[in-house]
Amino acid sequence: MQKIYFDHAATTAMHPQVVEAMLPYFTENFGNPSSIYEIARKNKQALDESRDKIAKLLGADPKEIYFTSGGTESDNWAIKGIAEAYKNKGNHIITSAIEHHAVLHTCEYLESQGYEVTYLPVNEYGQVDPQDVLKAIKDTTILITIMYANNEIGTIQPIEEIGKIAREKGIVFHTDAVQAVGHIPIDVKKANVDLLSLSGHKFHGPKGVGVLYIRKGVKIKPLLHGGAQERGRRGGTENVAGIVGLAKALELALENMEENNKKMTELRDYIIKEVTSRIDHVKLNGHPTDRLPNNINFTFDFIEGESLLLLLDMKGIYASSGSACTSGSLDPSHVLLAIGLPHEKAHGSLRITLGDENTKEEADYFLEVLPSIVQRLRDMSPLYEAYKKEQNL
Amino acid sequence: MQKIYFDHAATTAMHPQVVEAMLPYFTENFGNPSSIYEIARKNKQALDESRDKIAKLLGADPKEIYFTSGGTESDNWAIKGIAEAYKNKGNHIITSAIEHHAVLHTCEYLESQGYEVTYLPVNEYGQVDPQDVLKAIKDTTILITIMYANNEIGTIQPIEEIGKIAREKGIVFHTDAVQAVGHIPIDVKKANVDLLSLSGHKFHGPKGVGVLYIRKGVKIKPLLHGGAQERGRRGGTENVAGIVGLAKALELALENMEENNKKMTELRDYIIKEVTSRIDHVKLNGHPTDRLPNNINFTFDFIEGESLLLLLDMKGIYASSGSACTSGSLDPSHVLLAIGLPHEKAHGSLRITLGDENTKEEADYFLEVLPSIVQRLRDMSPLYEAYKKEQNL
Amino acid sequence: MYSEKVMDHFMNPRNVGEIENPSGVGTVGNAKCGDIMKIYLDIEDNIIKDVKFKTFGCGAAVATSSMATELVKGKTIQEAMKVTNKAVMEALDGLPPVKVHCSVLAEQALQAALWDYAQKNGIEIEGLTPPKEDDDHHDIPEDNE
Ligand SMILES: Cc1ncc(COP(=O)(O)O)c(C=O)c1O
Ligand SMILES: Cc1ncc(COP(=O)(O)O)c(C=O)c1O
Ligand code: FES
Ligand code: FES
Repeated sequence: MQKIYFDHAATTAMHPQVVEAMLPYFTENFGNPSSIYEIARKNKQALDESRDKIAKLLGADPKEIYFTSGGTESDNWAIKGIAEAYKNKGNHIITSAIEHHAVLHTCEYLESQGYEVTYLPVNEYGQVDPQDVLKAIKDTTILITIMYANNEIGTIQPIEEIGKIAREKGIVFHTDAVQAVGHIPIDVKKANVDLLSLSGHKFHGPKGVGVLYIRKGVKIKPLLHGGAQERGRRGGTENVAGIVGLAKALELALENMEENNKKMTELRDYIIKEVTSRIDHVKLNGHPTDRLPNNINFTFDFIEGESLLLLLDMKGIYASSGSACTSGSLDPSHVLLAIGLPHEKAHGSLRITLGDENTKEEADYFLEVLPSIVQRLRDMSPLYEAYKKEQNL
Repeated sequence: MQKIYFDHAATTAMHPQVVEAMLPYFTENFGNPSSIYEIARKNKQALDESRDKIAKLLGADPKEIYFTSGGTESDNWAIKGIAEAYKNKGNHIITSAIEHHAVLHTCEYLESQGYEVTYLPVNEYGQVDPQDVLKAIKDTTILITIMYANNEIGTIQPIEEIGKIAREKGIVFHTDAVQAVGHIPIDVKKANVDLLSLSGHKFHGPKGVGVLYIRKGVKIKPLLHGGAQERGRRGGTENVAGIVGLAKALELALENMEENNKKMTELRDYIIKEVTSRIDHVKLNGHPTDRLPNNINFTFDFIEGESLLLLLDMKGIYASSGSACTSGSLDPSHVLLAIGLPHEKAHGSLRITLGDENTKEEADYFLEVLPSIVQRLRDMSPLYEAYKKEQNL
Repeated sequence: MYSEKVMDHFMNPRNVGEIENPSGVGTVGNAKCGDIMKIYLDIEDNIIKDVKFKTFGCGAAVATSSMATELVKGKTIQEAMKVTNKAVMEALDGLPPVKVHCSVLAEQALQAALWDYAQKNGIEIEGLTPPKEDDDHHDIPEDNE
C-alpha cells in the first residue's frame, strides 16, 4: 500500500542533507563548545556559523539568536521571561484565543501568578483584528503575543500591523512563528517583532531544537538558569548537532521556498476545490487566501475526527485532526471553537498539511478514497440520521 | 600529533552504536509520537521502549521517567517545580555550596522570588555532612537538593544517608546525578531520592536530551507548559531520536561499567601517584577514594589554569580547569573555594576526566610533558619568584 | 578563541624574566582575580633600554605582557606612554571580549613601572598618574541588552 504523509504541520522527516550535516558532530567533533582546546573550537565554530546563518536568513543579528530545545521552550521563555523582566512596568498580557497550547497554557500559568491576560477573539477566518489589539492595550500592558500562522487552520495573522502598533505603544511583541518559519518569507525587522519562536522539526530539521529571536535591547529573564551559554541567558551544554541541523534545514527550506510554495499552493487549492465539490456538508476552515501554502482544514458535518483519521490511516493516508499534541485529549479544538464552530463540529475536523514531496497523484488517491470514508461514517452517525429525518431525505 | 581527550566530564563523543540506534528516527520513523496513525506509532513505541529501558536501568517505574532537554532543564524543573508545588508548605530549600550552576543559579533565582536557601558547606574533600543536612531542616523546608557527584573534583556525596534523613522528615529530595549516572551504579530506590537529573551527553549519548526521574506521588509543577506530552507535565514534541540515543547510551554504559571503572580507577590512581611524586607544590583536590573513577583534579601552586590548558592543548592534550561552562568567565571555581582553597589557587586547577578509551600510553605521554609545562609557567610567574625569594632559593 | 598573534606571544613570550637593579618595577593585578603582572624597566637617557616581565594569568595576560614589552623596548618614555591597552590589543589582532581587561592590566603594569621610575628619580612624566590600589580591572562595562 502506498503511504501518503499529509501531516507536515505535526512534524517532518529530516532532510537527508540535514542528517549529513549533523553526523560529524556526533562522534568526531563532539567537544563542549565552552571548552578552550582545539577539538572543542570546531564545535564552537559550527555553533557560531549556524547562528550567523540563521540570523541572516531571518534578517537578524547573530547576537539576537538564542538556541532552545524547541518551540515550546521558546514560547515559555519568551512569555515568562518578558513577564518577569517587565513586571515593574505592569502585569497585563495580550494574546489571542487561537494560540498553540505552549502559549495558552503559559499565559494561564501566569494568570495563576497574578498576571492579567486578555485573550483576543478572532474572526470567522481565524484572524486577529489589529484594532482589537490597540483597544486592548492598557497602561499595564507589558507583552503582546500573537502567533504568526495557526497550526490547525493555517491562517496567517497581520503580524506587521500588530507589530507596528506594539512598537508605537512601546510594548514588547512576541510571535510564535513555529508554523511559519521555513514556510513563508519572514524578516524579523519587517515584521516589527521583538521576539520570535521557531522549531527545527517543522521544516525538515531535527526535533528537540529551536530558536528564540530576541531583539537587541529587549530585557528578558532566563528560563533555564545555569552555565554561561547563550550569552548567559540560557544554560545547558549546546546541542551542537541539532543546531547545525536546524541551520541547514532552514537554509534548504528558504532556498526552495518559492518553488515549493507554488507547487503546494496549487495542490492545496486543487484539493480544496475537489473536496468541496465532491462532498456535501463540508466547510473549509481558516482564511481562503491568507493561509499557509500547505494547510487545508475541513469540517465534515455529522462525523468525528478520530474515526476519520483511523479510516484514512487504513488507506495509508496520514493526516490529523486538531494539533498533534492534543490528540489523546478529549477537548474539542479551541481554535475551531474560536472561529465560531459549534462543539460537535469542533470535534470533526480534518487537517491536511502538505510537504514538497507530496504529488498530484497522492492528492488524487486521497480524493478517491475520502468520499466513501466520509459516507461510511455518516451512515453510522445518529446526527446524520437526525439531519436526514429533518430534511425528509 | 596524537590527540588525547581527557575531558569526559565536559562532554563525550557519541558511541557509534548510539548513532546507529538513532538514525532510523531521523528520516524513516519521523512521525510525531502524539499522532495516531501508523507511521507515528513506531515512534511512540520507540519512546515507550526507551522509557522502559531507562526506568529499568535506574530501578524506577517507566511512569517516573520524564524526558527533558538536558541536565540544566532537569535541574531547573526539579527545583522550581517542587518549590512551586510545595509553596503552601514552606519556602526553605537546602542545597550545598558546590552544586553545578544549573542548581546554584536556580536557587539564587528562587531567593529573588522570596524563597530562603541554605547553602551547606563541605569538608576539605568536598563532602556534605548528613548531620549538617539534618540540622538545617526547619518546619518550612520543602526541598533538599544535593548533587550525587561533583563535576569538578569528582567527590561522591553520601546520598543514601541524606535521602534517608529527607524521607524520615518527609521532605522532597532531589539529586543532580548528571556526573554520576552511567559512571557509578545508581538505583533510585536504594538512593532514597525523589527526583534525579541526568544528561545524555555525559555518557556517550547525545547532547540536548536528559531525564528527570520523579518518584510516584511527588507533586511537581511544569516548567515547560504546552501540549499533553510527558503525561501533561512537560510540553514539546519529543526528541525521539535523542531519547532513543540516550537510552542506548545508558544501556551500553551500564553493561560495561564494572570493567571500565576498574580500568579507569587504575589509570586515575597511577596519574595521581606519578604527578604528585614528579611535581612539587601540587595538591589533589577532592576525596581520595569517594570519588568518580574517572576524575582527577590538581592545583599547581603559582600558576593559572587557562595557561596550563593552552600549553597542554599545544601538546594535543585536552583537559579543563573548572567546569566547561564557566570557562570564559573570570570567577574562580566556587567548588575549590568551598573546599578551602585560597583565591589564587582556585584559579589554577587542572581537571583530567578519563574515558574508557584512554590508555596507559596516553597517561605516560601526559606525565612526560606536564612537568616542563608546569615549570615553564612557574618560571614566568611573579608568585613563584616571590616564593623563591622568600625561601632564599 | 585567540588570534594567531595572541597564541604566538603566548607560546613564545618575548622578554620574560627579571632585571637586576631595575630603573622601575610595576606590579598590578590581584592573585584573587587570577592575574598578576610585573614589569621591570631599565631606562637610560629617557630610553627604555630593556624590559622584562613576569605574569601569573591566562593566555591573554601572558600575550599582552609580551606584546606590551615588545612595543616599548627601545622607545622613549613619551612613546611608551602611548602604549595603551588599545594599542596592545590592536597589535595582537584583537582579544575576545572577556579578555579585554587583560590588556588593561598590561597598560597598567607598564605605567606602574614608569611611575616607580619617576618616583625614584624625582621626575614628572606628562600624563602619568599614580597606580590605583587594587584596581578592579575586571569591571569592564557589559553590553547590557
Ligand atoms: C553536575 C552537573 N549538573 C548539570 C549539568 C548540566 O547539564 P547539561 O549541560 O546537559 O544541561 C552538568 C554539565 O554540564 C553537570 O556536570
Ligand atoms: C504554533 C506552534 N507553536 C509551538 C509548537 C511547539 O513546538 P515544539 O513541539 O517544537 O515544542 C508547535 C508545534 O508543536 C506549533 O505548531
Ligand atoms: S467517545 Fe471516545 S473520546 Fe469520547
Ligand atoms: S588576566 Fe584575567 S582573565 Fe586574563
